Amino acid sequence: MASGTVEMATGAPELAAERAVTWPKRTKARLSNGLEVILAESHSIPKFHGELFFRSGNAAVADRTPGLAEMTATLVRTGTAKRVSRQIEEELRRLGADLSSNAGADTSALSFAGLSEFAAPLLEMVSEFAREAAFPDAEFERERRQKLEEVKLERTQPGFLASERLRRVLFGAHPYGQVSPSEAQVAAYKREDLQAVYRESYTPENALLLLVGDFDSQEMLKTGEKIFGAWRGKKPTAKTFAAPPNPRGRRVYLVHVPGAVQTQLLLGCHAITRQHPDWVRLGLTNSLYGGAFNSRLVMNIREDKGYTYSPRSGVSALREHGYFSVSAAVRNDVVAASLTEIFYEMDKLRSVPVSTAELADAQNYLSGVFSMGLATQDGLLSQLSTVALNELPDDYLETYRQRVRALRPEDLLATARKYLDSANMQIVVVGDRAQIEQQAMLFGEPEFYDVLGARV
Amino acid sequence: MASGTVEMATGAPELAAERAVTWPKRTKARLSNGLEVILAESHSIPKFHGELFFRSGNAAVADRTPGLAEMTATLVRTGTAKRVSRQIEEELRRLGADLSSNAGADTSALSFAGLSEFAAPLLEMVSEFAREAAFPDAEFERERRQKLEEVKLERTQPGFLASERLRRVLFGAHPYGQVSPSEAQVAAYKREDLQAVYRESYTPENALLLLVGDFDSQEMLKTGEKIFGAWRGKKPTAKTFAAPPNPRGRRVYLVHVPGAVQTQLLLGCHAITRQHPDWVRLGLTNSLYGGAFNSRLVMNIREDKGYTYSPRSGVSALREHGYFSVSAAVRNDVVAASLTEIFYEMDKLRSVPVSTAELADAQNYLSGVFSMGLATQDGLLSQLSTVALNELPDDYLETYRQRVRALRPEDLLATARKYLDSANMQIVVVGDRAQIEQQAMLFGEPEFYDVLGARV
Amino acid sequence: MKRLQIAMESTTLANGLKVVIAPDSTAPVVTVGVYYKIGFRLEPPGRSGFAHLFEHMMFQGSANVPKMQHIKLINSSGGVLNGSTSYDVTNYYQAVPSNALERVLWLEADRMRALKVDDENLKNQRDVVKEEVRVNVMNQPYGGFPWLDMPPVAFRNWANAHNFYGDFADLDAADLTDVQAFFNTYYLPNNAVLLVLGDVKAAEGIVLAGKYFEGIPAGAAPQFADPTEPEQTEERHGFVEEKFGTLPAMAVGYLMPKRRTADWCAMALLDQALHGGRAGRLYRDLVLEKQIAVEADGGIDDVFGYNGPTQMTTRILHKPEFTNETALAAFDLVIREVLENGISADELEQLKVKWRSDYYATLEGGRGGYMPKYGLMHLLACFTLFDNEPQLVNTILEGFLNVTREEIQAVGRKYLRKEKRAIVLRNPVKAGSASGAHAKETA
Amino acid sequence: MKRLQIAMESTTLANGLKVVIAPDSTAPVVTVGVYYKIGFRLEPPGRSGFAHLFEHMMFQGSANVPKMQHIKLINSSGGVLNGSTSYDVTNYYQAVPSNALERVLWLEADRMRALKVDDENLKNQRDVVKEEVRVNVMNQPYGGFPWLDMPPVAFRNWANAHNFYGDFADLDAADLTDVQAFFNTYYLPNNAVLLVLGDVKAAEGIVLAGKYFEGIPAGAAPQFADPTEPEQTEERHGFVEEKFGTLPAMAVGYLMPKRRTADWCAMALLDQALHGGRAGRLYRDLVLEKQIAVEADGGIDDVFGYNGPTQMTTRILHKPEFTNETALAAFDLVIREVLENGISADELEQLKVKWRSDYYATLEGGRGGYMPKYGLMHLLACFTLFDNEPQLVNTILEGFLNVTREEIQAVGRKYLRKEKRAIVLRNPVKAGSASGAHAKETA
Repeated sequence: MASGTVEMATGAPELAAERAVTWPKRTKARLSNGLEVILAESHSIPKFHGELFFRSGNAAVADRTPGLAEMTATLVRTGTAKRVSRQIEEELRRLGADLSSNAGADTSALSFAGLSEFAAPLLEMVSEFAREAAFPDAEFERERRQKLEEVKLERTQPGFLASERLRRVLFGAHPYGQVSPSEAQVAAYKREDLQAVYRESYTPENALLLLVGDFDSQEMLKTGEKIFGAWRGKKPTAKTFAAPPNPRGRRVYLVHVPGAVQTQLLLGCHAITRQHPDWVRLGLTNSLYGGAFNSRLVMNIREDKGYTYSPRSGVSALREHGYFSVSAAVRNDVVAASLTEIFYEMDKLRSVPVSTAELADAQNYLSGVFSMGLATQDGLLSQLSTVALNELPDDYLETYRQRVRALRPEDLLATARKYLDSANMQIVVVGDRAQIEQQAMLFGEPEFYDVLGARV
Repeated sequence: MASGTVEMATGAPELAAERAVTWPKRTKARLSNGLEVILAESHSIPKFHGELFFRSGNAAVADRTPGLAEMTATLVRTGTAKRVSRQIEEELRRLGADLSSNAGADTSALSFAGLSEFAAPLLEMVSEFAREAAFPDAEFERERRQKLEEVKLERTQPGFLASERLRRVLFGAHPYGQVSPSEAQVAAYKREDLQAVYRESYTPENALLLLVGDFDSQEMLKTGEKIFGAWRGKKPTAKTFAAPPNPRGRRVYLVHVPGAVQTQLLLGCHAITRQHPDWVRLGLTNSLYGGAFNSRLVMNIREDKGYTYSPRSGVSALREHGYFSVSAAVRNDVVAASLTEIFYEMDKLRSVPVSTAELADAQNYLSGVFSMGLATQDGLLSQLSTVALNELPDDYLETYRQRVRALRPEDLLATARKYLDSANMQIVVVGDRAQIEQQAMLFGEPEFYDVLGARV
Repeated sequence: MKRLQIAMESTTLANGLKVVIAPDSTAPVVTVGVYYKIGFRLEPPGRSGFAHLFEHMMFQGSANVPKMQHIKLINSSGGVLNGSTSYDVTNYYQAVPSNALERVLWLEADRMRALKVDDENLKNQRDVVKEEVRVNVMNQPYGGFPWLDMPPVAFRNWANAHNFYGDFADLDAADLTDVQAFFNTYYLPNNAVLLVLGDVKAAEGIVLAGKYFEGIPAGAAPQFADPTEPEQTEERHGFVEEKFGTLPAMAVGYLMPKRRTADWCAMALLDQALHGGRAGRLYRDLVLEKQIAVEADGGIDDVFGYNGPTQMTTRILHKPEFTNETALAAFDLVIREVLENGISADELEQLKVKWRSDYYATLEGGRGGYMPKYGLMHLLACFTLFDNEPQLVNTILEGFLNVTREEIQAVGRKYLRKEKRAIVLRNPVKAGSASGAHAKETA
Repeated sequence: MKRLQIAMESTTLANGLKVVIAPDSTAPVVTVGVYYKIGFRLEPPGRSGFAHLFEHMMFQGSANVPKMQHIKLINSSGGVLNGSTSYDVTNYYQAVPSNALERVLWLEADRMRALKVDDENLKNQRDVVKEEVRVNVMNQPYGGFPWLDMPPVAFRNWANAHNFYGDFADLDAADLTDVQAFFNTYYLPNNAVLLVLGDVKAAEGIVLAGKYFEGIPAGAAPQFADPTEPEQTEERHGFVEEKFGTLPAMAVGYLMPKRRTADWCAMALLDQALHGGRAGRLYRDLVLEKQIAVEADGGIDDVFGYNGPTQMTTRILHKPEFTNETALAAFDLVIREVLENGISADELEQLKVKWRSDYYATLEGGRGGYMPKYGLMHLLACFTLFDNEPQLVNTILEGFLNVTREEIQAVGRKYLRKEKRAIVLRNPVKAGSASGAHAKETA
């Protein structure tokens, strides 16, 4: 039995008065072609960061095949009507730019950063990728083969295997249920399918351009209109999907990795989207539970017991659904011990109101790290994109700290009871079956899978 | 987070060498009429203690009505062919004797103690109760009315309401499922039914006489033969019962006591009988969990958190079945908190092998208190009756300590996993519904009952 | 008639600590107790329940024994332990395999020398005590009846009349200063007795007592408040609401003679005549014969161990179809019968045999068999603290066995008088009436 | 061309602690770092992994800050923190709202003054570090490749060649004596630099640094072991088994010139020509054009922050249908092309623009945006500890922007030679072959 006392530091200086946090003004505009643009100035370095989002990702085209939007995004920067791949890459370097293109479940995006002095030519290139991608045959073929190797490789990573399984368990046949295509699915990709996705999704009405950096917003808005203004295209029709399963009761899903010298734990249950009114309180609850270094779970299974290096909990919000999850890579012989503590900390948050002191600490933490988004261009870009993509209120950034600080212990108790759904957590365990099966079975009826994702 | 360190006492003397524990020789005999007799000498005081057991209790006659054996036992000392009630009570006092008669689920018993100098006349009286009880009409009627008041009164005791509910949940329609008759059942008791029970059960072939105290065993055996030898009677036919339910998953049974200022928790699951080979290891596991003052549960929810005065766990062994249970009377606002800790300590014992130091402490405890049975006549009687009634090996007392000490951490881990069945614990909660319902529901689907035992 | 003779040796250390060793090698078990001459009768005014709360604190840590370690060291030696608070003494005791004797002595000496507790321990045990009160009193039918309900009705001196478990407000008000002051005042070697019983040699016990305890400094002899009651001149009445139970309940308490006065032995036997189980007159009359009552029991609480105003108390739960008045009238008839006719020679003989038999049982066990020699320990402790004469344990029986019928009738007439008694009714709450049960006197 | 100029002030306290303040009030956030000039290159022989394990211990308690409290005090101030160990320095850093500045300085000073850790902490963090190694190396495909696999093949001096994460046996052997000795030797104010960046006034930062740190006594200047390597005269080879991954992997490392030598800037740009993303020659050739490899990356690790023998290392995962020899031949062709033909003026111009752009990004952020000014902190720290010239952060860019095509070709010819390189192959375990992966050199 641990005694209930915690030693406190003696003599630590109190905090000084807080400096006000002032988020920069945002300039929001809609170009003549329907393209939504949001700009914010940040002059810390002579650079700028931007993203061109399309509000369609892999989910929107999952009825064709998984990962299609991602493959489309991969190809977009490999050739345009004006340039071949090598020219593109050299030109980007010439502008001091970084650019990547990818797609998640709900969006596709071109992300870029470069020197302010070359803002216009970089935006020209972004526009070229968005409007004139050529999908060269050879590039498609190479990227398809490359992808084949990647989907093989990811099956050797415990973290991938765990999240693949959890997503399947939580979302079943819903597009969110498959995080990555199979080899066979990749092998069957067709260039024409990518082009179709490109035509449908990469349109100004479906897009959002975010720019943050060392520029004058009004000038930049003019540049944007000049570069993107003539682009045309409709919003694609929205898809709807059947509701995902909501598994009841704890179950264990053991993914057998022969010879694993550690076990990856990943537990999860359904939660909420970013738009849900409970989002902030769930965020605070999560940061108390396992979302911060100083959180209970980390202090327990890392600092107190040394079971793991990297325990963590989080709330993952997709556009239509969200889920709460807990992860830790633990020593093989403490799988059961770790799960016990993971559930205990959950149950305790559901049972005992947090003290006002602990609550204040967590509120400080959450509002402090939130405001750190101010300090860098890409931090700010990330905050702005969260607000814009999730259609959060305009004053979201400005009011966030206040909303965090308004929460009371009873709010957190109610939130933990609602979302840290201890009795219905789905438990994914990735490791060497012989070493961990007995332990894992203590927490629920087990199902077994191989690294290919097949039930065995 | 409590830090993991426990402060230790500094300077406490080590234990000296153990003195050998020598259990007294037992004299076992079977009288000519089949009565089994076990004698042990103990000369600490000029008294003796005895029990006359019958291997039939309420369960054996539960098909007639609940509590019938208990009512029979109550009547047995109220009148015989030779004496009326007042004579009996005065005669017992004249012999310096205490005597009680009662019946549990599996046995009926006359328990007695008195001065050695009056051993023979006390045994004569015991024999008279066993052979010549008269069941006087007026006595029957008074005891029936008395019992009616008792069964009403017990429904005002949280502890009774909790155990009544748990037994029903664990044993259903099996005779073990009803711990006490209803008012209507008591009202319907008939004198003839008691007499029938008496005729069937109170026979020498069904009986066991245990005597411990300040006497000479050979002399006492002769006295016994003289007093009991002429008694005749067959063993009753054994009954069999359908297997009880084995409820899966946690469920909550809330017994609503309006105005209760505290909540009685009682959790349980099926376990084993005394004859089961796992008995000793389960006993040790239990003493680590919540069966000793120094146990984890007591240190946690009493000494560390102050939720309760009297937390306790135990293994209850009936003849055909056994169950493990955990109880605590807790503050209304820490019902959920207490259940969280109760399950946590259970899960931890199921997940993490105990340290050898903690194991050694628990082994010392269990073998130490076991041997304390040597120090008093009634302690010794209780040990002997456990061995005899459960038909344990003759060397059970002598080998017990050694079997306790042979256990290893892995034995306890396996035992906890097998019997501290966290995921299938049935949770009885007795208290004021409005104050505790939300908390209780966190631990399972609830059913609600009133103090009469009716589902509401 | 076989008579039990307890071997013992006793001494007083230089610091005033009395020591009693009672060797008996029947089993390899030793019982160790420390009694302090302070009980809840004399806890500080405004601190009802403090003596008992303090008893809990004695397990919360001392100079070399952090919280939880006393319990751990005893349990892990194969032993059991507890403590209890009564009117005039507080005790701490453990029964262990005899190879742990020195460890136990060290533990008891460590906490006699110095407590080491903090606010968190105090808050924690305050919470534990509140749950103890709830489980034993507030959430139980007839909880605390009559031992908590009777004193405020029967007595006028706060020492005797207050709530011994403690009002929650008083418990909350107790702070570490109170704890330390109480310890400094009463927890002194010169206000205590150490008892070692069982598997120990007498000489060895004395030596070990010296080894572990003689370094503890004596303190100023405690000044005890005067618990004397003003003369009672009228029957006193109190009413308490019963929140859970459905039967009307009644308690009748008569003031007892002082302990070890001439009347004391006779009252003890008279108590047995009245309350001695199913053969006792009250049970026989009220339960078995008239069938008014469902329960009728009680008597003198801790007849050897009280040291201030005390009652012989009868507790009756009767059937709802009878009024309190009817039940009381039946009770009064039983008392009147004794006062008018005394008891027969035969009844007295029975009582004496039973008294002797019970006395032996007390010496051997007590506390349900898990704590061997608890009864002997208690008697030796009280005879030492109150009488400075532990040998009384071997001689005191005589006084009871010599009581005559006449003496019994005489003490009955002297003590069982209405103006020397108090009556508390605890009737079930009627539907619709307000709850909130507190003993109050009305006359 | 807009140029970024970092404002800063620096000083050295009487105890030898260097202090650099870089004010910038863009956001109300301040980043505080302490760098100690000791990395895993110079950890004690027989204690592989100790520098990193020690880094963990610095969070386990100091004189006034019990275990867990450093983390708690930073998080509850609204800040984040971490520490890291590299070849030649170990750093501790936190970014907090600027109202927590004094608290952070107090915390850093407290642990610079005195550690207060115990065996339990050490055991605990040893367990945590083992899980760190498992999650990052032992249970990951290509875990630790090539940064842990290359040194034992490439180097001969234990300082450069050992397992920096630590053999588990060495971790287990480390005890509190080692911890204290390491602390006493290297964790001295005169072997460290304190950096405060962001929302602080320069003068205020200097004053606060003095307030919290000047009382910490200096120690004897640490004696650093000599990490010099004997002259490498032949290509070196190593083989490691890959337990999980399915692709053959290869790493090629070339010995680098010393930092801040004439060749250094040119090598850095040549590194970018080879490894600079999708435009880099190796990726373009091996992945995009020949399509032999699935991954081809690498380069000079921490080009501003190394202080001993270091390589430029290429990491290649190639398709199983190609042999290691084929992959290596393709690699060699890319190298030969540069050595033979140099790079074009246009390519050099691209490289310089990109270098400048990257440098600005480094100054602003680093560590994924959750730790503002990490990059600036790191540069200032290295320029202070190795060069005693923090202002280099504003001038060092010039050297890179002045590199010529000729210099690039020349350093290529000088350093990218087979006898100055080491190659490690990490091929998937064949079915039936024994497991147990350790880097061993065969030639």
